[in-house]
Amino acid sequence: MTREINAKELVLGIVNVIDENKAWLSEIDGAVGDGDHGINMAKGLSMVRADLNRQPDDLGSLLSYMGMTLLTHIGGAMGPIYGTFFMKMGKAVQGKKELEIADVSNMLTGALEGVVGRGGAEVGDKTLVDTLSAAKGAFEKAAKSGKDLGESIDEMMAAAKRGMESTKDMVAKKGRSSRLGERSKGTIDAGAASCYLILTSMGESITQYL
Amino acid sequence: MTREINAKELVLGIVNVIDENKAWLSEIDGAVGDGDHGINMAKGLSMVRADLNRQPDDLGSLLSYMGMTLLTHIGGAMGPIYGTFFMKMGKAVQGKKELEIADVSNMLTGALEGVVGRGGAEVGDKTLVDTLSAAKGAFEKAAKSGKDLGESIDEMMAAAKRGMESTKDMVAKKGRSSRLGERSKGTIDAGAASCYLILTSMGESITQYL
Amino acid sequence: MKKFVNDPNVVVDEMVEGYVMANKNVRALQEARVVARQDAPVKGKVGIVTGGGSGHKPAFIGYVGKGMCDAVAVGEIFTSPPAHAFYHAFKAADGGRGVACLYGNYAGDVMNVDMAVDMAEDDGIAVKQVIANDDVPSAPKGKEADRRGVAGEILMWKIGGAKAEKGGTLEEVTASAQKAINNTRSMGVGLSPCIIPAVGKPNFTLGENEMEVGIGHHGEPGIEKMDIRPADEVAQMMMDIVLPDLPMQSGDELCLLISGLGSTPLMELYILYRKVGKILEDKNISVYRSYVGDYFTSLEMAGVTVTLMKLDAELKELLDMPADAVHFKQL
Amino acid sequence: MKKFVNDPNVVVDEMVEGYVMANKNVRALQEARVVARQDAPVKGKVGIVTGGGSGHKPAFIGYVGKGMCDAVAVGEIFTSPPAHAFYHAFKAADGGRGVACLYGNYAGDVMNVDMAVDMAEDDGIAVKQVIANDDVPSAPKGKEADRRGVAGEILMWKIGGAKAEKGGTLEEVTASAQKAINNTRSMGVGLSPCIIPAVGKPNFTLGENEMEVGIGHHGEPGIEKMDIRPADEVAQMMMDIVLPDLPMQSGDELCLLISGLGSTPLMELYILYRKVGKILEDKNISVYRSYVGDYFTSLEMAGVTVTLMKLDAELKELLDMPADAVHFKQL
Ligand SMILES: Nc1ncnc2c1ncn2[C@@H]1O[C@H](COP(=O)(O)OP(=O)(O)O)[C@@H](O)[C@H]1O
Ligand SMILES: Nc1ncnc2c1ncn2[C@@H]1O[C@H](COP(=O)(O)OP(=O)(O)O)[C@@H](O)[C@H]1O
Ligand SMILES: [Mg+2]
Ligand SMILES: [Mg+2]
Ligand SMILES: [Mg+2]
Ligand SMILES: [Mg+2]
Repeated sequence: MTREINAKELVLGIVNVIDENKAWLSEIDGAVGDGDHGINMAKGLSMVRADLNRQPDDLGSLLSYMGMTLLTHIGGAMGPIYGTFFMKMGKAVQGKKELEIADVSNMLTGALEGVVGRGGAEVGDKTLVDTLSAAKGAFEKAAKSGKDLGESIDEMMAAAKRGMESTKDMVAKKGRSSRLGERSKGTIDAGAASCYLILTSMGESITQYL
Repeated sequence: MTREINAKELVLGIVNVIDENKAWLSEIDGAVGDGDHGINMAKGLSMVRADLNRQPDDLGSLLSYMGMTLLTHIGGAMGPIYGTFFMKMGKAVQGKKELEIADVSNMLTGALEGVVGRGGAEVGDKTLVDTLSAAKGAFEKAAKSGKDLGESIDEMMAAAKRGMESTKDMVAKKGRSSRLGERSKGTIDAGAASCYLILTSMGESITQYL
Repeated sequence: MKKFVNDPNVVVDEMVEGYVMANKNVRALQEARVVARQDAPVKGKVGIVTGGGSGHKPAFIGYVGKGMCDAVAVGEIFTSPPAHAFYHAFKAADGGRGVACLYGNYAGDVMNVDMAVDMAEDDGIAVKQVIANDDVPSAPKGKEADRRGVAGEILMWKIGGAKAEKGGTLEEVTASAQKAINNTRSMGVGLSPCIIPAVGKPNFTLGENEMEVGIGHHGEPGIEKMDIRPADEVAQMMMDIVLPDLPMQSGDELCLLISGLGSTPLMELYILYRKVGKILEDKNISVYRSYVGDYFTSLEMAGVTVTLMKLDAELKELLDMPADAVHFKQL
Repeated sequence: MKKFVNDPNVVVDEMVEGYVMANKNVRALQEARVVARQDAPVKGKVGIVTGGGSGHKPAFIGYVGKGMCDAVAVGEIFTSPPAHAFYHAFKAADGGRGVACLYGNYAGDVMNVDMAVDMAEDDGIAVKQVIANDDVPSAPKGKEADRRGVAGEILMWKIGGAKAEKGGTLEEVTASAQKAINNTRSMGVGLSPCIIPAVGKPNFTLGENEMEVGIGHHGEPGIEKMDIRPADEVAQMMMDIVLPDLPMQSGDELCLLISGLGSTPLMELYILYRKVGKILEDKNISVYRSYVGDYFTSLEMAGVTVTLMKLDAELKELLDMPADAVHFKQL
């Protein structure tokens, strides 16, 4: 179990890591898509940042607010998908100030189920589901094998990275790049990359409060 | 006075010299205008060539027919201007088989008056009037000073060349290039060039029958 | 990038602002980026809503008006509008008889519309969807449901909008719109890319003499890249792909829509029309009505889409009804 | 050069062929390259004729139709039609009450129209001319008669066409058209050149970041080349030149026409509209009616023209009348 988490810092961590990497995210999206993933995400999250002071302090509400903001403002596929991602995470930790293994597991499970339910992507389709599913699986496996929260989060982050990298050789089945067929191979999927950045930032934030 | 002129050969000479020089004419038009003077002239004259067999043999009718064809088919400023040019020349030699000094003088005068009446250009405006006016002036001066038809035509051709060249340093006052103001300096005017080619070809044709 | 823009990040907002200033018959909503008929919701009429990414002038906002769409959700360039915008478009369009949401088959649009429909239904607004999938090269026969929507969407709005104007119920309006799109096939050929203002550089590349056959409305790659050919051959190639897909037969009547993708001069569209018309004549298929112009574009992309809609008596009647959208008028 | 063409030398013929195939309300004459209303000459109505070089889609042939032009003489790309074509256009348009020839101030057009008028008068057809000279940057104040005609021609046709439709005499029609053009001022800014198919290369060059201020409809150079600026500054600069020339005053009403030159997306036109509208609002000048789109272009040139027509009661009434040309419809 963590100490009480500073939820606004956790959210700002996500906003910042996407902002710092927006050029890269757009660049890899540009290789097979329309080159706006970094712009889209950064734009939506900058609205989160702008309004953060007026929001409540608790993690559940903040994550839901983040989801709603993305859903309301960024459009595209990312609005519904990351909107659902954060709303489901928020729902999983409603009212929580400290996190236990079960909470983090519920967050990842909720996000994954939400994203799959919304967009219909499966593992192997070259989307952020590849990152998220790997992360969730590794976290649960570590926890089940008796590792503590910190260790399980480390495993989760490592798996998120592998999940992201696995998309490099995949043929896209969802989203714009799926129109490319075989030509979509050779670049990491942009959504898988942003998901890796987000999960890593969250993981690092949480372990700070262990 | 010439022998009887083969009018179709004279006309074909004009058609050919323009066709051979159409790239150059378009190129100099392109420097200050829209780069189509060679195309326009060659297109109109190719119609003259195509229909030439069905035309009467005499010079007056053929020149009028040439003018009518340009007027009917090439449009732009050149249709009315060269249309008038050839129609007036034709009118000046109606019914003539052999040419005397007065006939050539009438042709040049008719053409010049017609073109000036139609387009309002004056000497110095950087148009074909600079070529035509110089040619007409030189011809008349030579004839008045007692030179024979051949000599007068030679003077006319030399003056046509000087008239054409004089346009190089002029600022255009008529036609598209007049929009350029000072920027129109530095290139020979395309219409002045085609007029030089036409007058030279006609002059050479006529002197063949001396 | 040479464009008439101020801040590349707000081009869509500024466009909408200019659009509603220029056209007194339409208004922008406060709640979300939506353009609606000034008189929407029209009481007792089924509302017609569409929406999509921007950059497709005059689609989508140009089709707001009597006989066409009541409200349009406006996305960023080439990006689906958020669910929020579709939701407010539904609210603006609902005159009490429900809303037909007629839009194109893009993952983002589908997800956002789905979410918006849920929100609207919570408010008691009935919404039915028809999803255009007229772009033949985007998926093979048998996988029609995967195909994108392109210029055929305009004909779907025309038919659905006319049916609503005639007093059709929500079921009737969506049935007519669905029939329209079922009877419609399109394909595009691209000659040059376009520049998204916020990106500032071309969104794909083509060789000096190359064309992209089957290109999508955002520059999505098509069936193949090949050397540019004379217009008649391009027309023939497009018809060889589009005609058998429907299929069309001798004696059929159709609506033919040839749209430029942005920078292709109207002259070239008519040169293509000439050949398409001859191909149809040879097959004894008659063009009942045609539209030629920049109806659905991709910023300044050079290229064309050809769209055929096979007609029956109902579609002809609806097609012939007047329309008074800003960029689609028919007397 | 990537274009949908067959033989670059016959693009205009093929365009006209496609155009009359696509649009059943118009026909091409046999005698000369002229497009006319199917029902021309309209008995008892003054005929409206225009004409000019091709490449200005939808001008000129797109404006043939009820309430606009009866017949149009069609020239080669950027080249005046021959006198012969104007003459046959006059014959096709004359319904017994004479013909108003409303066209733009280009030397070739003026000469060809003059000759055609002589020919028509020999046939007993009365023709009166009105020559549009709305392009402010093409000649200084005081030399208005030297100015070119640009997009303002459309408003002249609209007004003249409506007056003819209302039953005006030849004198009345040309007086209204003349008033329209006297009250109209335009100017253009170009961002990129265009390619005449038969030439195959751009017709002028501009630096990477340059725009041509005051550009003509064939790429004629304007007042100066300068670095591209934000849309709002471009709009301000254009208004600073156009507004004082008329001049317009507080309380005036006007018609505002913003036309793209070919490849400029509609989005950018509305971004410009936004600023132009604000400038006018600030001066308490109201926009009675506006048109935004590709109304008068130069093949695929990127750029814009802004046109203002100061209105009075008569012009408003005529402007509001319906029109049913192929590319200009108003309900
Ligand atoms: N159906 C889907 N399910 C999950 N993720 C998806 C789906 N479709 C697309 N994505 C993700 O969206 C990313 C692209 O996002 P972005 O570029 O912001 O949107 P767009 O494709 O609309 O431009 C892809 O890299 C992919 O990871
Ligand atoms: N008013 C005029 N009088 C005499 N010649 C003229 C006049 N206007 C233009 N010209 C001639 O026309 C030539 C250009 O012809 P061309 O390129 O065929 O026509 P356009 O300018 O319509 O493209 C100029 O070089 C000039 O000599
Ligand atoms: Mg993207
Ligand atoms: Mg020229
Ligand atoms: Mg996108
Ligand atoms: Mg020319």
